Amino acid sequence: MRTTYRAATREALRAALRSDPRVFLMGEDVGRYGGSYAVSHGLLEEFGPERVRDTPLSESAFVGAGIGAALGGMRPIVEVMTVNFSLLALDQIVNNAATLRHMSGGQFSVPLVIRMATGAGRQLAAQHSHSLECWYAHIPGIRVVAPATVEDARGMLPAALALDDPVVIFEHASLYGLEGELADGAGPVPLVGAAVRRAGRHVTLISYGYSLHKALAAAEELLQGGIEAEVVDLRSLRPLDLETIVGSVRKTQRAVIVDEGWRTGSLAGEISASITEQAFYDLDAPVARVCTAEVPIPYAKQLEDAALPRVESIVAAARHLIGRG
Amino acid sequence: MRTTYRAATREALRAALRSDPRVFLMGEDVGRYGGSYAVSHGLLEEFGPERVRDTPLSESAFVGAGIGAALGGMRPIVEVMTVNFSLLALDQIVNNAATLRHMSGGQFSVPLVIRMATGAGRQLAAQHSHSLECWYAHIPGIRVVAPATVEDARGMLPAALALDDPVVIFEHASLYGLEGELADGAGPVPLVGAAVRRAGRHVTLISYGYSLHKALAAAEELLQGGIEAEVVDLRSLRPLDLETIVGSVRKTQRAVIVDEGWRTGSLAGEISASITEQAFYDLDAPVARVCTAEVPIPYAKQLEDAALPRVESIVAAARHLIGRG
Amino acid sequence: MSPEQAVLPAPAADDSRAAAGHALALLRLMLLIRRFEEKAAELYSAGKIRGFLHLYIGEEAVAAGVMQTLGPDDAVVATYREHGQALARGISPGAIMAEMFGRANGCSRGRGGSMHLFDASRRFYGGYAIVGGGLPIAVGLALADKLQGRERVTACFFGDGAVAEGEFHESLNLASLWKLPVLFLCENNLYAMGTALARHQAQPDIALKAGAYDIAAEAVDGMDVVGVEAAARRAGDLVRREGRPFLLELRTYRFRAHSMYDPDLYRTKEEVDSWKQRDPIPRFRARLEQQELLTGGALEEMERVIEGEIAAAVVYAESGALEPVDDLLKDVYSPAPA
Amino acid sequence: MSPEQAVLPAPAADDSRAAAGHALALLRLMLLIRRFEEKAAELYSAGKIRGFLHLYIGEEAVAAGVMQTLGPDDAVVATYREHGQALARGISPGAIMAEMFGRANGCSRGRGGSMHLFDASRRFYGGYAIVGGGLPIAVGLALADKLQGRERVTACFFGDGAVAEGEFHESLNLASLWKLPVLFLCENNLYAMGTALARHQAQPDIALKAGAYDIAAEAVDGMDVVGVEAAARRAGDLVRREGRPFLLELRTYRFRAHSMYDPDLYRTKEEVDSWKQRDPIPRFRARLEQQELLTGGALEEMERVIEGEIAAAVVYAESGALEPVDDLLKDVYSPAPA
Ligand SMILES: Cc1ncc(C[n+]2csc(CCOP(=O)(O)OP(=O)(O)O)c2C)c(N)n1
Ligand SMILES: Cc1ncc(C[n+]2csc(CCOP(=O)(O)OP(=O)(O)O)c2C)c(N)n1
Ligand SMILES: [Mg+2]
Ligand SMILES: [Mg+2]
Repeated sequence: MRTTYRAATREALRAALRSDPRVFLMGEDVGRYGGSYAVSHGLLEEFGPERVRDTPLSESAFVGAGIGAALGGMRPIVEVMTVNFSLLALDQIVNNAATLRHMSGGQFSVPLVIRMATGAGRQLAAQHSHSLECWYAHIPGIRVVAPATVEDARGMLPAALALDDPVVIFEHASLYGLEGELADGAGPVPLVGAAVRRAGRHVTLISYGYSLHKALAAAEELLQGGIEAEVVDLRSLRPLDLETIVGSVRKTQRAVIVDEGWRTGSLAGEISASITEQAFYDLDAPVARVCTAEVPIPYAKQLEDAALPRVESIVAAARHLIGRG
Repeated sequence: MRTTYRAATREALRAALRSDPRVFLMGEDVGRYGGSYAVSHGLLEEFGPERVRDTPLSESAFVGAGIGAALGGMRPIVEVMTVNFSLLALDQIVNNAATLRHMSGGQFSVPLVIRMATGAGRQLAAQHSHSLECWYAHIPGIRVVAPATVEDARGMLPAALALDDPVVIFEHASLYGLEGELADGAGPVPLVGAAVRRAGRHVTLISYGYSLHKALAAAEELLQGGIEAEVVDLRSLRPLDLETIVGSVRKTQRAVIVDEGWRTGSLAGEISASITEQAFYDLDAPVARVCTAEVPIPYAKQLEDAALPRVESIVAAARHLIGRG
Repeated sequence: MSPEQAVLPAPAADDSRAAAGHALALLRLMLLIRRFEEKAAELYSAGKIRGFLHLYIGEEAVAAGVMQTLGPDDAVVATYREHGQALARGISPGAIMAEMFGRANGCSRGRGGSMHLFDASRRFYGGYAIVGGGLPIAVGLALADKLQGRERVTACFFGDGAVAEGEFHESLNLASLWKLPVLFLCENNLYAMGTALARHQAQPDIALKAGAYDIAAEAVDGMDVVGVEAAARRAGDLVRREGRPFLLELRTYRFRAHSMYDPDLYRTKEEVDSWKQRDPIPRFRARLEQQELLTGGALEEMERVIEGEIAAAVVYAESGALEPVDDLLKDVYSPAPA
Repeated sequence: MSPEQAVLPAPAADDSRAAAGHALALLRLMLLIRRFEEKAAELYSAGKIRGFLHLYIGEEAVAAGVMQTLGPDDAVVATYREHGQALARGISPGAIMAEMFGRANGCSRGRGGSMHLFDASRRFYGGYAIVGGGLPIAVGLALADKLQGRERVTACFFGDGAVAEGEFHESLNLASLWKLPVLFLCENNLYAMGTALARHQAQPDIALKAGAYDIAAEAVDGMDVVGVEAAARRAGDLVRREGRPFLLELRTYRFRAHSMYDPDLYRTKEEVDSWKQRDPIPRFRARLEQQELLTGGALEEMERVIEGEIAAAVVYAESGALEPVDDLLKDVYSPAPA
């Protein structure tokens, strides 16, 4: 069935709420408003205000309440409207959600799912355009995923809810309108494990989330020049599936990582370092990174466009690696 | 003169308060208590409660107030007791301090210094042992430094106060007792620029903060085996002085990065990626990393010791690179 | 809280203030804000303005009334819904429009957009788009004034939704504890996006909360520009005189959706209409006509002039240059000190 | 707030509760906490216990009194200063001592230490070392109970310093807005580390702040175990009956420094001594003797037994194995689901 990333996410929420009484959804404007990105539209009407809970603007308290509710036997899905506001909840996520199982010697677990929109590209300026996935991917005790397709939008949520660990799901705001095929009765998908979205021999393009689609577009363009790019979708940002990543790079001997995060300290840096650690002698050239320029994202379109990874820059980086740049 | 890192930091604060009426210090227990690490001991008595201000437990508000006071013409020094609590102030630091100059088209600047203790090693367990320097080093608009010597403890603060940018100073809690020589009348030092703390030919050990001293100890030990390690102190974590780092690695052709942060997404990863990008063809072996194990830091000594970078593991990594491991 | 409860009569004692010139200036300012935003909405639909656009329509009396009571040395901190504050503070319509067009002649050189208007010359410290994020900044600005012995007020605007944030609590405590001259201005428009006040506040009486911080407070009808100005003046005088904070709650309502993305599913047409009955502009106009301060074709003339100003603002914006892409990294850091 | 103000007589109506066995058990529990911590301090100096150690000495009546009123199904959330709560909740002295020794037989397998005691079997959800960090957790535990239709109370302990944190504000609003059964217990010992209440709270009357959230509140003398128990019972009954939160302020004092690192420069010896005059243990003992509930060598016997228990706890701790280093990464993530 033809659907959108938004509808697939909504369907995942609906199915979870239907199938498990321990599941509930809370966050700012998930109910009456219908979700700031219309993802939860209609769920309040179907499941009522006890299970679809509008919260006050209190990120730290309602994320922490999600942790507490998970400790208390529920399977909360907490929506933090965007990653930009999640900074206000980081203490709860890093100091409580990520630590409780270990600090308690394994007595407690925190089966919590936190969803948040991420990313730039819509001229929302410096305070509303963060891509801080790399920060979350740094924290032991939580899992981090970034669905980039309708299948993953539909399937990662139930997979996350099946685990006893806190899972953070990053949904790039520019993906909600993405259309794709979804098999009827599509359900959970494996949470961990990268996916080769396109096979190729000459260079590996590694990405996730919305940037994956830029990488795929770049692969198309590279093909015009006879360059066959393999495109790897990380899917899970913590843990990283280095086996698949390194496997592909061993084959192509060249890698370009595309990441909407700022370059310095980006997830792309971690992946580049890991590839080099494991496949140094197979590399034909140093791993390249296409990231966001190191600037608070400006409002003006030409400046924002210039700051973010672009298909041309991916193509150029790949060509350069292959010595055709 | 023989002094300690703690006393050198205190002297830097005292000199700044004496020389510039715009400077004031605020934070939890910096006054009556004398500073949770006794750094600001005696300053309240000397400068009074207007300029040495004890704050309530309100990290977001007093860090934000520091930003506002900087906008208003002051040169605030805000002490966030430890990086662990700074999570509660990240919204102010990332969304306001780091963005205001750019968002306002250069009309405003935020000449703010934020000091915080960082690091593990004292059996303080999962919520009090973070090393999140890499998170801060990811943010454009702020500068990040990590004094590892008494000279830098004394000199980086005035250098930071001389700038119009927000500067975050990380002081590893295990360094306060460090003893060293300080020239009489020692003053500001350059804020940016890595330092070669020890010269060597066979391998470059790159580190910062408290880990630097582990790297230096490892260099001593390596020498017993005839390996001459060069030790580079990053000093500034944002911006990074890649010229000095890469220059050293070009010479030794081998690098081990020692970083107390968790390995995945560590600053060590960024540096490894950058070295490979710039010196790939000079490298004799892949850049190695010695980081903290990916676990919320446990209380028990043997577990904490096992989690953190150790001199032995640095020595082993270096030997391995040189093929004597 | 029902619309009814929110209605407080404007203190009669203050009507004198509404005399002649000043009164007409107030009306003119509210009209300017209204027409400016109607044009902005039109240009948003036309794709000339992008990103988020939050309209102030219906709330004009708050910014217009409060801003009368601030001097040039006072400071202003606002939110992402700040066109009204910016215009009332005297930033030119052209500079604001150009900012929303993303042009270099905008008041933030096109780097901020609608949510981040700045003007150092007017001590307008900007729109903050993280709810609650401006409050600690305002506390710090007031602290700087206090430490430098300057008798100034920092006016800090925020919405009812911000009251739920921890930063509201921390900031009011700090401002009161340290006796800082901050005028906290809560624009209570009864909604935080789609969440009604009673569904985000266990105690919906916002002014009452000031007691927890030993701060004086008052709640006034935010649809009555005269009452707003009078209350802001009383509050501001107290802040100036005693060097302590004050919390003024302005009970108002936004006639438009939260932002251009908002389908506005959470309010009834009846509710919105009942508030439109109390539109601050016709209400004040009627009062002026009744007092014969507004006569003949004065209003039409006023509208005509404003229309011209806004047309000029659009021309100014259209004519603005784009920041060159080569300057992308400008103003991330200060130039290194000499 | 002066010590005097903090004194409220224990409600006479509740004296009956202090009868015989129960009274002796209360005394015994307070003594156990006191002696346990005296030993812990000794072992800290001896280097057997490391990290941070925050002593509860002087505040025993709070944990002892409150815990009497909780059932096994109720939940407890505490701070880093939680030895008293843990012992009062029934965690064995041995398991706690072993935890502080970092042994595998500790109540958190040695991974938490003094600040992070846990016991799932007693619904003891741990010590939280980020000030204010436990409050949202308690709100969530109560939410889980409400959603699952369980009539339980979540008791949430925190200090006066935590009241300044945004999480206090957000958590009380959320608990009241959603009508959640949380018993908020503020241990007001007049200091946040070295910062006196009046220097961190613009309005030092903590119970008064509950009004901002439409929450009922009471302040009681935290040095009177009978009064504490009575007040906690009243509050807990209300929470259970109405399914709403309650804020109970317990006015108390710590006799020791904040932590073993604290030079305690910020209080006068006179102030500390004046509070020691109100030490909850001798005070309660005198009352029992006067009521002839404590006679002959009963107290000495009690002390002897406790001494033995603590000696046994130390032996248990000493004898505990160290977690093998190979298990370092255990319990970071759950075992993958079948
Ligand atoms: C910390 C944070 N959380 C969520 C948002 C998304 N958001 C933007 S405006 C808004 C509602 C704010 O309501 P209020 O404070 O009443 O201001 P109003 O829009 O009514 O003027 C929300 C939830 C945000 N910008 N910041
Ligand atoms: C968010 C945060 N900031 C600072 C600290 C450091 N700190 C630990 S305890 C404490 C004082 C807390 O005082 P209070 O809440 O009154 O509890 P008490 O220690 O008096 O029992 C401080 C500042 C911390 N642990 N967490
Ligand atoms: Mg509102
Ligand atoms: Mg206290």
